Amino acid sequence: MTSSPTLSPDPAADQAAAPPRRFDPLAFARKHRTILFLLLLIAVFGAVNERFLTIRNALNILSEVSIYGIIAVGMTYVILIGGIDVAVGSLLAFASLAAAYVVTTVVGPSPVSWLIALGISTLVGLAGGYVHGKAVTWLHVPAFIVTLGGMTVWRGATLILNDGGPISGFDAAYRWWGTGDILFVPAPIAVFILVAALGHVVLRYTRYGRQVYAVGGNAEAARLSGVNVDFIVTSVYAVIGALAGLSGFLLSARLGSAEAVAGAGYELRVIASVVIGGASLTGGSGGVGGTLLGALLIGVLSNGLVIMHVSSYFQQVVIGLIIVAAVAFDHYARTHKA
Amino acid sequence: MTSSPTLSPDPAADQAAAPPRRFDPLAFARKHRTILFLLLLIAVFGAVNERFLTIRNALNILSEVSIYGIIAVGMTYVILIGGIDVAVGSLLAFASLAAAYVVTTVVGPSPVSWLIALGISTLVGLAGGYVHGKAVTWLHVPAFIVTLGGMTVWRGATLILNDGGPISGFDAAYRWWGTGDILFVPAPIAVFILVAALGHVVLRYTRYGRQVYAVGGNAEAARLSGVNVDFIVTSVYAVIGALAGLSGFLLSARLGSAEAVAGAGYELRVIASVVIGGASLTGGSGGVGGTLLGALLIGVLSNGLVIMHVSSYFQQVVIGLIIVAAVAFDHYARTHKA
Amino acid sequence: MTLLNVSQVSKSFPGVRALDRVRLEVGRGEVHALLGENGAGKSTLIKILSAAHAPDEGVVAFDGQPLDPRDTPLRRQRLGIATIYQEFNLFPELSVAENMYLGREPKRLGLVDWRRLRADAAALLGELGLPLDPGAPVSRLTVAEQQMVEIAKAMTLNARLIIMDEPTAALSSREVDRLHAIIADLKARGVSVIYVSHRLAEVKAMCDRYTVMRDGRYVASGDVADVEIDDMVRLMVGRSVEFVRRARSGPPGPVVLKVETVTPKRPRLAAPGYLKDVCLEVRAGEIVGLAGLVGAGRTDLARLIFGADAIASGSIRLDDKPLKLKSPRDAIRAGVMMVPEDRKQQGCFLDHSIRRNLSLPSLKPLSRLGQWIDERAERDLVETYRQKLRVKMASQETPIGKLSGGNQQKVLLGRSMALAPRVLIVDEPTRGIDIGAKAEVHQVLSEFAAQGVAILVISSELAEVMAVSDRIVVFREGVVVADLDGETATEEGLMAYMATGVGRASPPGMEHRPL
Amino acid sequence: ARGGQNASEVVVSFNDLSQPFFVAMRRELEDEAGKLGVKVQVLDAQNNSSKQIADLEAAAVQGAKVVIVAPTDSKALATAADELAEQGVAVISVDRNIVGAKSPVPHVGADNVAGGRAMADWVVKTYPAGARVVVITNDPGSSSSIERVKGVHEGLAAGGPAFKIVAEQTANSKRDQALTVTQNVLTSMHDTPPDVILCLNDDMAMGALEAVRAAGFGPDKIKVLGFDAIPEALARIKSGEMVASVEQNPGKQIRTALREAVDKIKTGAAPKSVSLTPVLITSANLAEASRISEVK
Ligand SMILES: Nc1ncnc2c1ncn2[C@@H]1O[C@H](COP(=O)(O)OP(=O)(O)OP(=O)(O)O)[C@@H](O)[C@H]1O
Ligand SMILES: Nc1ncnc2c1ncn2[C@@H]1O[C@H](COP(=O)(O)OP(=O)(O)OP(=O)(O)O)[C@@H](O)[C@H]1O
Ligand SMILES: [Mg+2]
Ligand SMILES: [Mg+2]
Repeated sequence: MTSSPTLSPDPAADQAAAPPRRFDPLAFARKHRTILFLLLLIAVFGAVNERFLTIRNALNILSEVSIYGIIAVGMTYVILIGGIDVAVGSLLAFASLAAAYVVTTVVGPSPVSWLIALGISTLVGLAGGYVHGKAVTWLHVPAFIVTLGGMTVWRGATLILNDGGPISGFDAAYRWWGTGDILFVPAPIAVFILVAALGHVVLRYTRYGRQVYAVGGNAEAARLSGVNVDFIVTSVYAVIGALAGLSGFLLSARLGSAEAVAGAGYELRVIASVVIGGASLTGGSGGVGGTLLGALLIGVLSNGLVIMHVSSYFQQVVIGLIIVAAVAFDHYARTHKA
Repeated sequence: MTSSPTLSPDPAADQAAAPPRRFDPLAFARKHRTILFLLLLIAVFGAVNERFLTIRNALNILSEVSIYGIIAVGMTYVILIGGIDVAVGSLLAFASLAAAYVVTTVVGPSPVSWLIALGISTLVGLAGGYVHGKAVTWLHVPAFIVTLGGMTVWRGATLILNDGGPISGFDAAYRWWGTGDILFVPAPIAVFILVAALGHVVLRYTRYGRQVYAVGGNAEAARLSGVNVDFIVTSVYAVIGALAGLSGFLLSARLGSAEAVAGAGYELRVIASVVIGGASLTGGSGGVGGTLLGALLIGVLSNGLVIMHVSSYFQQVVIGLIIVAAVAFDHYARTHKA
Repeated sequence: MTLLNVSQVSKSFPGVRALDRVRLEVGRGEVHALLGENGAGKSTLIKILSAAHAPDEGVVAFDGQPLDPRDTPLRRQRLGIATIYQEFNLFPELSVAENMYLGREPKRLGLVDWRRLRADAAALLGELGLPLDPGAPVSRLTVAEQQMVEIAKAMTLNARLIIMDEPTAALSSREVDRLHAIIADLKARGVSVIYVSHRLAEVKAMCDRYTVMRDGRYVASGDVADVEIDDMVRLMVGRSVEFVRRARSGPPGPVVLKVETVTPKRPRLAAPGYLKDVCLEVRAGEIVGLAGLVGAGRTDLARLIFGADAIASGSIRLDDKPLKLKSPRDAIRAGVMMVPEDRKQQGCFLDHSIRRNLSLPSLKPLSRLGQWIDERAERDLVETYRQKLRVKMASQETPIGKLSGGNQQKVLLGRSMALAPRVLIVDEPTRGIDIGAKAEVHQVLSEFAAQGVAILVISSELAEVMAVSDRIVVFREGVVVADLDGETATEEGLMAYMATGVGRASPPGMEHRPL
Repeated sequence: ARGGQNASEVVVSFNDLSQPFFVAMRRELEDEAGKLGVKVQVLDAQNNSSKQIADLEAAAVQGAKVVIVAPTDSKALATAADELAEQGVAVISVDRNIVGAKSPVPHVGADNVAGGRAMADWVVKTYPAGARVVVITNDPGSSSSIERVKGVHEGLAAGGPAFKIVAEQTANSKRDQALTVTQNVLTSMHDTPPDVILCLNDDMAMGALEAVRAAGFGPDKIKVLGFDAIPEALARIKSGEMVASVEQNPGKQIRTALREAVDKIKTGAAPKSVSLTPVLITSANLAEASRISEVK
C-alpha cells in the first residue's frame, strides 16, 4: 500500500512509454534517471577528489560491490515473487566456513581445493536456500519468519562448526578467486558480471523469468494460468542460497580466511540495493538492471565518502540521506512531466 | 504473495467463527493456539528447571520484554497499514541519548530531570517518526527505504552527539523508571502494560483504529471511503517513533547509561514479534494481542534456554527453529479441521 | 427539477482522452441510466462525480451549486453523493458490518459500540433482504455477496444521489430483483439513482431516463419509455446488434468431459461439503450452460474440473480416461482450461502488459528448448487474439490494469483460447461486457465449439445461458436438479428449477426474450 | 531441588562471542574449567547490554554462586551487579570493569586505554621525526573502541604535532570492511601514503594487510599494527609482514578470574582484583605472546 509503486526498470512499463520518435532529451533523462543520479554523484566525488576517478578506484568499488551484488541479483528474484530473504548473510558465512573446513581439515592440500571449496560453498548455500523455500511453500510460514529463523540458525551453526574461530590457510589457486585477475578484471568482478548477465537474461528472455514476474504480480492468477507456483518459489530461494554460497567463497578467497562473522548485516544492504533499483517489496516489479544501479550507488557512496575523508559517524548520516534522496528523485522524475 | 495469510488473533475472523454454541475443546484449542504454544513452551521449561516458574523469573522475562514490547505495539500499527520501520533501534538510541545529554549537560541536577528526559526522549522520537511518515507520504519513498535511511542517519547522529560515548550519571528518580516498582510491578513492565492496553483499545474501539485496518486492507478503497490516508500513515510512524523514544528512556533508566549502540538489532526482534503474532506484512491483518504473544514467545525462549544451560551458539539454532515451528504450528492449527 | 448537472467535463489519462466535453443531467427521484460500450468513459465520469478523479475541465453542479473540483471523496459523501464503484472498495479483513459503517461507526463513550454496530448492520441487511452475517469477514464472501455489501454500504449514507456502476454484473436474477425493489423504494423517497448496466432489458424495465456515451463523448439522452432496446444499442454501438440463439452446427461429437459423482474435499468456504455427487457430460462441439442461483455451486464444480480444488470422491474423465488433477497445471496439460469468475483477484496481473497477461500459459510452444521465448511469435499470437476478440488497446505493452473492464475480460478469454484446449470452462464470461462485445464473445464461443471444443458456460444471466447453450444443467444447493435441452428451455422453467428444484410445465411456443 | 542438581555454580557472560578475542577467552576458560573440575555455563550477550542483564538475571534464578562477566558497558552493568550481590551471588568482571556499583566489583583485566597508548608509544618511538598515521577503529560506540581510540589519541598527542592522524575510519571490527576501507583510504592518499596503520583489532589488521599488499606497498613502506595478539597476527609478525599487536592476555585474565571464583565457592574468600599490563608484541618479544603456541 503506502510503499508506493516503484516500477523504474520494469520492462513492461518502459517499452510502453517509448514509441519510436525523434530524440527527446527530457524523456531520455526520465528514462535513465537512476543512471543519471549515479553519474551526478560520481561527478561530484570526482570533482572533490581526483583520485576518485581512477581505474584503480573503480576496481576497488567494483570488487567490494561484487560480493553483495552477486547476492542482490538473487534477491531481485526473491523480491519479484513478493518474498524476502534476511538469512543471506548467515548462510554466506555458513557455506563458506563449511567449504573452508572441508578443504583445510578434511581434504588437505590438493591442486583442486579451490574447486572443491567453490562446489561445496555453492551447494551448501543451495541446500540451505532450498530448505527456506520448502518451509515457505510447504509449511506456509511467511518468508520473513522462515529466513529470520534461518538467519539465527545458520549463524549459530557457523559458530558451532569451528567453535567461533576463523579458518585460513588457503592455497594460491583458492586465493586467486579473490585476488587474481582475468584480463585485468579482478576475478570477483568477472564472476559478478557473469552472474548479473545470466540473471538478467533469464528474467527477461525465458519462460522461467516470466513466471517469476507472474507469481509476484498475482500468485493465484499465476496458479490458475498453469504456473507451478511452489516450484518457482522454492527455486528462487534455492538460487539466492547458492549465490550467497558463491559469494561467501569469493569473500573467503579475497580475505584469505573464512570467518564466522562474515556477511553480518548483508541482508539489509542487499535488500536496499534491490529496492533502490526500483523493485517493489510487494512483488511483481523490478529487474536486474535496477538492482545493479542500486548496488553501485551504495558502493560508490561508501567509497566516495571515505576518499573524501568524511568522518565515519558523519558518513552514516550522509549515506542515509542520499539513499532516500535517490529514491525520492526517482519517483519525482517518473511522475512529473516537463 | 507467498507470505501466506496469517490471521490468528483477528477479531473479525474470531467473531465470525464463533456462533454461541456449547463448548468445543478443539475449536477452543484452535482459537487460542498461540497462547497454547506459549504455555506448552513454558511447561517444558518449567519441567526441566523448576526455577523457571518463579515470580522473580517471570518478572525478569517481562522486564526484558517490556523494552522492545513497547515498540512492538507501535510496530503492530505500522505493519497493519502495510508499512515497515527498520529505524526503531537507531531512533531509540538517538532519542535516549539526546534526552540524557540535555538532562546531564544542559539542565544539570533538577528534581524533575526524569520528567524532562521522559518528555524529550518521547518528543524526539515522535519528531523522528513524523519525518519518516512525511517522507513516505509526501516524497512517495517506500517505507523500507525511508526507515533504512533513517536507521543509518539516526545512528550516525547518535554517535556524533556524544562522540560515540555513553552518557551516565542519572539521579535516583530517573533510575526509578528502570529499576523501581509500582506495587511490586517493576516500572518498565507497568509502562508496557499501559502502552499495550492503550494500543489495543485504540485499535479495537476507535475510529482511528478501524481506519488503520482499512488503510492496510486497501489504501485506495480507504481513500474513496473518505479516510485521510496520508494522515493515518504519518501518524502511525510518528507514534512508533514516540514509543521508541519512550522505550529508549526506560532502557537508559534501567541501564543507568544511555549508550550510542543501544537498540541495535531491535528492528528485527520487534518485527518478528508482530509477525509471529499473526500479522501479515502486506497489511490489513493482525492485532496487539498477537504481538504481545509474539514478544513473550521471544522473551520466554531466550530466558528459558539460558536457564536450561543450552550453550550460547546452540541457543541461536534452537531459537530460530522454535520460532519457525511456532508459526508453522499456528498455520496448521488454523487450517486443519479435527 | 435537476439534482445533478454535468457540463463540458473532460478528462485525459496519459495517451487516452477518456472524457471529452461530456454532459449529463439527472432529476430528483429519477433513475437515470448511463449507457455506453466498454471504454466509453462511464466509470471515469462516475469517478469525477465522486471526486475520486479531478476533471481537467468542466463543471459539476449539484442541487444548483457548482461543486469544488478539489473536493475529497469524503466531502462528496457528506453532500449526499454515494457511489458504488465498478471495482469493489471493500476491506477484505474487516467484517461486513465494519465495511458498511467504516468511518461512521456508532459510538458509546467515545469508543466504537460493537454491539450497536452489529445490530444496525443486521437491521439494515434484513431490511434489504440480504442474508448476510454482519460479523463475517468480507474476504470469505463470494463476488455476488460482496456486491451486496457494497449496496448495503451505500444505503447507510442516506444519500440524495446514489451512483451504481454495474451493480448487477455479478448478480443472478433473484438478487437483481431484490436490487430493483430497493431502487424503487429509493425512488419513492425522492432519491436519485445513476444506473450503469450492460443489461439493457433491466434498463428498459426500471429506468426513467438515459444518457448514452460513445468514445468519451456525449451522444444522446432522453426518456427510456420513448426508445426500444435496439435503439439504445444503435446509439451505443453505432450499428445494430443481432442477438440470436445459437444454432447447433451439427450432431454433437463423442463425450469429451465426464464428471461422475464428484464431491469436493474441502469446500472453498467454511461450509460443510456443499457440492455433492455431481454428474455431468460435455460432448465435443457442445456448449453446456450451467444455471443456478448465487452460491449454487457452479464455480466450485468448475474449479474441481480445473484442478484448482481437490476432489474427495468421484472421478473426472477426459476422453474416457481418468484425469488425476493435483493443480490447474495438470488440467492445462491435459487440455482443460478455465476463465475464472473474479478477473481482478484470479485473472489479471494488473501491472503487467497485455502481452504478458495473454501469453503466460501458452509460452511453452512459443519457446525454444521450452524456455527461450520467441518474442516475435508471442507478439503475433497476441495480435491474433486482439483481432479475433476486438480488444481495444493502445499497444500490447499497455498494463492490463489500464483497460476498461470489458476489454480485460476479452484478454482473459484470449488467454484461454490461445491454448487451444479440448475443454473450455468459462465462468461468467461476459460479466461487465457491453452488448456488442457480448455478441462477439458468444460468436467466438460458437466458433470454438464448431472446432470440436467442449465448452462449459457458467452465467448468472439466464438470457445468456439460453442464448449460447446446447444443453442447460441446473444447479440448486450443490446438486444437479435438471438437464434440459437448450432449444426448448424457457426462462420461467429454468427459474423454477433454480429456485425450487422442481420444474414447472412451461407454456409451449414461449418466445425467448431479447437481452 | 531438581533445578539445582545440574546447575553450574559459575556462570560466565561474555560481551560478544562472535569476536575472536572473546572466543579465545572462552576456549581458555573451558580448558581451565576442565583442569579445575568445575562446571561452567557460558553466555553470549551479543553486544547488547539489555540482553546481558537479562542473561545474568536468568543465571541468578537458575542458582549460580559466582558470575564472571565481560561487560558490554562499564556503567550499564552496575545495577545488575548490585542485584546479584543482594542475592548473595559474587560478581567478578574481566576485560572491562564495572563502574558505579554499590560495593566495588573485583576486576581482572588489562586496561584498553593503556593498550591504545602502547601502540601510539611505539609510533612515537619508531618515528622520532613524526609520522602520518591512519587509525582503523572497531565497533563505533562500544567502550573498547572508545577506550582504545582514547589511548591512541593521548599517546600521539604526547609525541607532539609531528604525529598526524591523516585518516580515522571505522571498519566495525570486520576483516572485509577493513580491507575495503583501507583500500579506499590508500587510494585517497596514493601519492603521500601513511607511515603507519593502527588497527584496533587484529581481524581488521588482517584486512588492512591485504589492502596494503594489493595497493603495492611493501611491509617496509607502510607498517600495520593490530590489537589482541591472535595467532594469525603473531604469524604475520613472525614473518615480518606485520609489526606488532597488543597483548591483553585474555587467557590469563579468564583463568585468573575463574580461579578466584572457585576459591570463593570452596573457601568463601572474597575475590581479588588483578591488573594485567597490556604488552606490545613485536618480533623481538614474540615469545611473550600467550597464544604463540597456536601459531603453525
Ligand atoms: N487510470 C487510468 N489510466 C489510464 N487510462 C484509463 C484509466 N482509467 C480509465 N482509462 C481509460 O479511459 C477509458 C474509459 O474507461 P472507463 O473505465 O471509464 O470505461 P467504461 O465506460 O466504464 O467501460 P466498461 O463498461 O468496460 O466499464 C478507457 O479507454 C480506459 O482505458
Ligand atoms: N447457503 C449456503 N450455505 C453454505 N454455504 C454456501 C451457501 N451458499 C453458498 N455457499 C458456499 O458458496 C460456494 C458456492 O459458490 P459458487 O461460487 O460455487 O456458486 P456459484 O453458483 O458459482 O455462484 P456465484 O454466482 O456466486 O459464482 C460454495 O463453496 C458453498 O460452500
Ligand atoms: Mg466501467
Ligand atoms: Mg460463480
